[in-house]
Amino acid sequence: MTIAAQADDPAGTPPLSAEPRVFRPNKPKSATHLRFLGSLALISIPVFLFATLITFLLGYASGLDPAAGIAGDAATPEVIARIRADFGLDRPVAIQYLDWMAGLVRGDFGVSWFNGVPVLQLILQRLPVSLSVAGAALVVGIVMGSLLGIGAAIWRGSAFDRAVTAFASLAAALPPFVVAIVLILIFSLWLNLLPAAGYIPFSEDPAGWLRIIAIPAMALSVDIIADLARQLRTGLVSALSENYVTGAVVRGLSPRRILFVHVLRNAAGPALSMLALRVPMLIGGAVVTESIFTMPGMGKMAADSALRGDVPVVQGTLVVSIVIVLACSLLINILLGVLQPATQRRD
Amino acid sequence: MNRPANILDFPQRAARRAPPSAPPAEPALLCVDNLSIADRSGRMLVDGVAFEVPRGGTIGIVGESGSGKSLTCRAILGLLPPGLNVASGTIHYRGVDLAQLDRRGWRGLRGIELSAVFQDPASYLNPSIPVGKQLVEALRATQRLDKGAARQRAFALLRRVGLADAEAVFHQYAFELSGGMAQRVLIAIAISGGPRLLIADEATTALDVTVQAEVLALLDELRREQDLTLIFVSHDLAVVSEICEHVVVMRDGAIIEAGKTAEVLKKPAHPYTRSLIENHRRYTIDAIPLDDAEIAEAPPEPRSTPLLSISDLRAAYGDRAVLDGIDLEIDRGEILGLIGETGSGKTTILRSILGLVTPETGEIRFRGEDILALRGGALRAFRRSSHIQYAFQDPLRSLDPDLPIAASIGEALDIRGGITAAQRDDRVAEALRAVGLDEGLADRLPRDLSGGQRQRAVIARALVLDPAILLLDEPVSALDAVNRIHVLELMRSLADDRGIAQIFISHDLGSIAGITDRVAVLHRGRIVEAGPTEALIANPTHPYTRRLLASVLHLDDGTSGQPRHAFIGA
Amino acid sequence: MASRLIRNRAAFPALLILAIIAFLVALGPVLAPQDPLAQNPYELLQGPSAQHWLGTDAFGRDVLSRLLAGSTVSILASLLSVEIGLILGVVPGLLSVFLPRSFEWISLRLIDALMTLPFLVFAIAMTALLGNGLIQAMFAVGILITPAFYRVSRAAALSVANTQYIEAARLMGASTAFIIRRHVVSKVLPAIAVTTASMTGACLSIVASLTFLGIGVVPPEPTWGGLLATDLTTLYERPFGPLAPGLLIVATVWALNALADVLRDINALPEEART
Amino acid sequence: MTKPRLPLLLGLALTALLVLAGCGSSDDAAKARVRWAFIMPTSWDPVTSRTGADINTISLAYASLTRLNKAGEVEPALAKSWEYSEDGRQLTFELRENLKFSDGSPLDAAAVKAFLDRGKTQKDSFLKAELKGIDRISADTPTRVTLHLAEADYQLPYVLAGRVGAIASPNAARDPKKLALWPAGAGPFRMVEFIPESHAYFEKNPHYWDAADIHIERLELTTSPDPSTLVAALLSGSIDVATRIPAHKVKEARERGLTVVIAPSLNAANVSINRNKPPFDNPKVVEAFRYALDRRDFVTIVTAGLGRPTHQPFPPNYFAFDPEIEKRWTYDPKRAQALLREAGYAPGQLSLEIAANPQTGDGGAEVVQAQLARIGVKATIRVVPPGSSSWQSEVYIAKRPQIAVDGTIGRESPIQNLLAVYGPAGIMNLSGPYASAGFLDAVERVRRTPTDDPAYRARLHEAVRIGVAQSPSNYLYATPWIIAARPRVKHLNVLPSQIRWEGVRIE
Repeated sequence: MTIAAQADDPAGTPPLSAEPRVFRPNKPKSATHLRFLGSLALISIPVFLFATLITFLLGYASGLDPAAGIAGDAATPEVIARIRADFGLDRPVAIQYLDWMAGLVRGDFGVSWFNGVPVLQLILQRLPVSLSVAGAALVVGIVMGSLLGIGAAIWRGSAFDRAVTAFASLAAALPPFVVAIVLILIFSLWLNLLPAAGYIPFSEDPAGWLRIIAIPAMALSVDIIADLARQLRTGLVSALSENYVTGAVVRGLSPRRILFVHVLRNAAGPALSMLALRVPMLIGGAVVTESIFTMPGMGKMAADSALRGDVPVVQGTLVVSIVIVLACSLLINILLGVLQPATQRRD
Repeated sequence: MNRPANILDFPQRAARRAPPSAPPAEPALLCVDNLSIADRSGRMLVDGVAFEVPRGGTIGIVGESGSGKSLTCRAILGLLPPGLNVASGTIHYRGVDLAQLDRRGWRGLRGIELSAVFQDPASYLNPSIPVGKQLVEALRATQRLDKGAARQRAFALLRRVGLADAEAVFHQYAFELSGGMAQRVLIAIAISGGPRLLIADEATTALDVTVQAEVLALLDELRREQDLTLIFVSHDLAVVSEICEHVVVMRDGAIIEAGKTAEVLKKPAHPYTRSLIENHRRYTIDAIPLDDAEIAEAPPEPRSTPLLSISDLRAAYGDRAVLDGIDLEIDRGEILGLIGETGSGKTTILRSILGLVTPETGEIRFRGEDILALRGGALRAFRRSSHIQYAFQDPLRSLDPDLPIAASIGEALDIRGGITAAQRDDRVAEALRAVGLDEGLADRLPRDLSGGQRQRAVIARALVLDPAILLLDEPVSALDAVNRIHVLELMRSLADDRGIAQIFISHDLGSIAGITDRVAVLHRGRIVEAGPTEALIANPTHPYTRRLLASVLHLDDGTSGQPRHAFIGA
Repeated sequence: MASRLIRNRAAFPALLILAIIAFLVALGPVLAPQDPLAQNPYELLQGPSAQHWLGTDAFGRDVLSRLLAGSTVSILASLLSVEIGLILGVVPGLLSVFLPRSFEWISLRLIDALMTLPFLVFAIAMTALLGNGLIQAMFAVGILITPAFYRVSRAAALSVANTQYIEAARLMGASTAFIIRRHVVSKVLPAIAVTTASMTGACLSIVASLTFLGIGVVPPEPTWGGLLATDLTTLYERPFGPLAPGLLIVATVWALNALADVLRDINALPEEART
Repeated sequence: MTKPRLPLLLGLALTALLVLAGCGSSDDAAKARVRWAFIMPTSWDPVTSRTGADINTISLAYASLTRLNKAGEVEPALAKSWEYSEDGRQLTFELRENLKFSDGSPLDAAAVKAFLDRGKTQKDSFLKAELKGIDRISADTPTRVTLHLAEADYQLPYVLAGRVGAIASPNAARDPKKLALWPAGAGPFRMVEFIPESHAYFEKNPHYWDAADIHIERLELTTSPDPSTLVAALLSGSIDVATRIPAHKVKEARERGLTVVIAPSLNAANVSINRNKPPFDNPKVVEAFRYALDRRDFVTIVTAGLGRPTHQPFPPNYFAFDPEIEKRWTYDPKRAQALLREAGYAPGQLSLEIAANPQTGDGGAEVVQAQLARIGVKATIRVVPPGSSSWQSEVYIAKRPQIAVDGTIGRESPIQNLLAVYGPAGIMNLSGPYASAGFLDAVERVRRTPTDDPAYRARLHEAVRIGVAQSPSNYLYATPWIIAARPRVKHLNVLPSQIRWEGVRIE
């Protein structure tokens, strides 16, 4: 499934025949980087606040509370009211929100309504599983995606190019669970090469860990490979038609150097920003693979807790994934800044 | 039909072997013989072109856009865009036929033997890598130099092309350089490999007049100093005449005339060449009969309350002052020329009048009423009454590409509303007629019109509500010779017949000199000189005006290729 | 626009598939040979036969009838989400360019926030916490694809907002509403058509995933995603079971994406070649 | 090696790693390890465990006072022996010597007393109903404990073989919340790792009284994989034993070389009906539902022919099963429709919402829905979300649904089971607290009859007959234990009441 944004915000063309840029004294390099990072960090704070507000309101709107579960068979209205008061659910929404946010900052995500375990502990138990699968999927996705993308751009119009484009559009059409199950049939049932369920922590048995996350990582990476290949191909094709490529050819630079030093860096821009959009889907998509492979991941816990109406756990997992997504997009923006310093300076 | 030639031309098919070496090297460094270039459908874009370039010589290729002059150069460099290929003919360079070379054949030629600089220089530098690094990269690609030596060589080259502060420029990115500076960097890169042949394809077209002169001087000097053979391509005869001994005139893919520049200018054989020379001469300075007597007694008209008066206008862009105290006036039926280089602030004056820029101090009065203070509703009402209208420089970008021109022209009427569709169409037809456009063009899309027609449509849009003042921003600089004259005559008739005052800004003194009544010369936000056009051109008082006049190139038929003034460092 | 689409050679396969799907959506339930809900304990998990072209499921129900009956719900559910995304995304996207800076800043940050949410997890959370029905699932997916519509309409509006013909209109005293109506809408529609096509495909795939996880499922209502999910659990008995629903989903999503690509190419063509 | 080759190299390295890892031999053989896919208990504290199925997981960490054998008779466990007083109102247990809990504290008579007292008094205890008959418990000597009963109750030795007798360390019980997350018992295994709703790992407990018969070093309990990948998980070694696999998977499992054990269980599936909610407050509707459901269809569709119809909460192979009840109601849709019309519902007028449990439902709800449609009753299915305690709080505690498809996994004592399904505080009695007086008397009469008394079985059958008649719920079919395991797991120990691990070997 691809929700890649079709068009990024192209910086608006400069206003009516404004005075062209007169030569400005050169600012020290580090100052620009810091200013750029500062502005990025500044933006992610309100984004974090909005995202967590949405998460909180979702929990609040559900109107669920732990009373039924805890009250047991003595579930009389008074008992339920007392339990709601214990959890502070009778306070006005604003105070509940502030209290919840204060908790977030302190790392206290509240307690699961079903088994009383602190939410943060539950999440930390399962975070390594989700991160290892998502991480492996990202690595496989990036490596295979760029290989296919570059190949398709270099041999544009060839059979390889057509094959890559066909694969990309087909992969985008496959729901993730179909991909996962097909991979299981191939690698687990037919070839009997890799296990089809469960999880072995890296610390316990690295080889076993790699074998067990192999299929889920492949299943999750299919979307990334498809999108990255397509994005990189279009980026490279348009970059190859730029004037500075002609300039480089005229200077006698070798084609390989032109491609990897000059063109790839500019073509990688849209591909990288697409990757940033992929991260939330990677963590979200993990729900499917985690439930198919019965891996104790964060995604599956969030989904099951949501179904059980265990609001604090759901909110906790959403907040943690929001933090991960923001960290990733910050990282990718920094990488973009390094690859294309010009964009920073121009803004 | 072979696969589209990919610029990088990665070897995935058997490479074409270079043919056995041609007959012994002839005296000419480059010999193009019966060269034809065809597109996929076989249409000949360049047909049977042949010319020779003697070692150390300079040859200019002149022609309109679409004459095939750039394609010929691209063929010489082996850079034909995908879809075009050399149908027949040979390009011999020191015994090697460049037309048949494969990728491996080109190794050791580009950057070392042949090199080139192009129009729009900044786009030929990688936007994400500092320009200095790209110069070092070019140096190390063509010669065995370690990093340190290459850096020193790079600084030397940058200084040699006139970039005094080489250390600063080294670390800058392409978009941070002005056009002139970027071209100098490209020239430094081009000569870094010590090439024998340098091709300049419209290298100075996008530059300001003064910067253009400096770059031409630089090229000429480097040519003599490094024993370079130069091919200079341009649509501007004056520029070519300035720097090239020989000239070749191309039209519709063929050479219609060739020879020594001086002779061709004196006795053009082909009628097309003759019209080229004629058009160029007509509206440069020579076009105005210099009769001192007549200027002296031009009586100053009596000054009633001026239609529009600007007093002590100051504006800044961030921390940089753009306008530093402007005082101007304009009366009914008068055309005021505003001339100055890019960055001199002339556009900011127009934008202040239109309320698009809020100046720091100063007053702008229209018929005595201060329009600077207008805001929100009042500003919108003033604009709806369309006393002052604006004709944009680039008609293609200022007309909605998806709307027929009738809709754009009638837009002001639709905004004000209150009239029937029939009345609206009449007013649009009348406006079209006023600018000399056939009413049948009304439902055409902008892209289906010629440059001149589009420019007239923009002016028609401004006229539809009978403005008092028309502001024109570089209305003719993008037009070819023929249309340029028509538009200038139209402007003159609007002033004389309908009394529409016009402020006409341009960086091209030629077109201003032709039709304006008074002219003001702007330099770095200050009016250095103003007055009746003829008088000012006849004897400019301010040194900057004098330098501006001098830099307008004359079609000089006397001396051959001598640079008019010594090369001035930036 | 439409004429160009039909004549365009590349769009033909996509349009053919979409025509078939539209036919199924309209007449699917009527065409079903048998009652999709009728169970027959004596014909469990049968392979394709004369009577049951696509065989029977674990309850002995005719799979072909369930597939046809499920067409309407499956596609309309995705269209509902796209509609929600369209309404919530396009208008704010446009306004973010023309309204004062504060609206732009807030709407951008809100959209960024929506984009940081882990996709499926949030859809599940929203569906489950607000009453685990198909409508809730559609609403959740709709909200999650709003950013895609917002970014596209904002990008289209931005590319127009700074042009000279907009400034010319302003100089003639045009109001923002006039400018949007006359110049912006015509430019934004093609871009939105592209996003609508690809988003419908994406929603169909997401709904299938949600149904697989048992979310937003209202048994025994057959949907393509639901059929695919249950067929996958009886893969051994009916190895070709998931082929039919899987093929339908993949073909529809592929066709929609291909349509989106063609629409995008038509848009991106330089003006001259657009005829 | 120039830079551009980097992505190529990275790709190759990754695939090489995968292949290398692929053929790494798993170290199962070295340690006798078994991975068991089942469900997580609602609580690791026997006192707060809320569902019958928990006995299977609770008895990993805890040992009970007594134990049932394959025939369902009581055997000694923690208690070496036990005896009733003459009037049957005192039951004395003789414990084995120096038994220890996993947290080191001794398991002696005082510990047993503390556990049973806690079961009677703790606020959220679920053992109150079973322990109500015991007035007080006395720890006479370190190894002898006596239960003083209000009236004679010969069912107790059976009851104390289940969760009621799974003694938990009083020392650990000081913090019940922590105990609910980390067991402290004297069972065959000790827990070493637990992630809620995911997995629990155990190591063999050397101090278990029957440790000699435990041949498994490490037991890893996980939630069961998605049905679509269950067999694949078994074949690929991710799990060794899968309990309650879907019936229609048996053919596939056998053909793929897995051992499939089909053993008698105490399981019986039913349609629980709530007479406190319309339309079931009308007896005519209740009676109509007696004839509305064709049990044969359930056997073929849901249990793929492995199960057998039953009208009572016991499977046919169990001694408490009374054949007379089967003859009372036969499938008669016309009569059902007539009764409905008498109750005032013309066809299509009555609509219901069926609560279905995704984990154990196996599609039963959809069969009920289809069959009700045949008699003009429109039914929608609401799937209650999965998870170990959402079904309990909504159906067992809140008793919210009108009608629910459920099933009892059985109890150690038939009376305990009857009370669980028909008793006033029975968790599966959707019409709770309703229970007819006649039924309660019959139950007490059985309780007071020694199990070896010839009249015991007749009185038991009579109690079952009354129970079935007075409850609106209808029992439909009994499914045996269906367990799939990898061939290397030998001698699976599957009792009707629960799964145990004594005697199980790994090759």
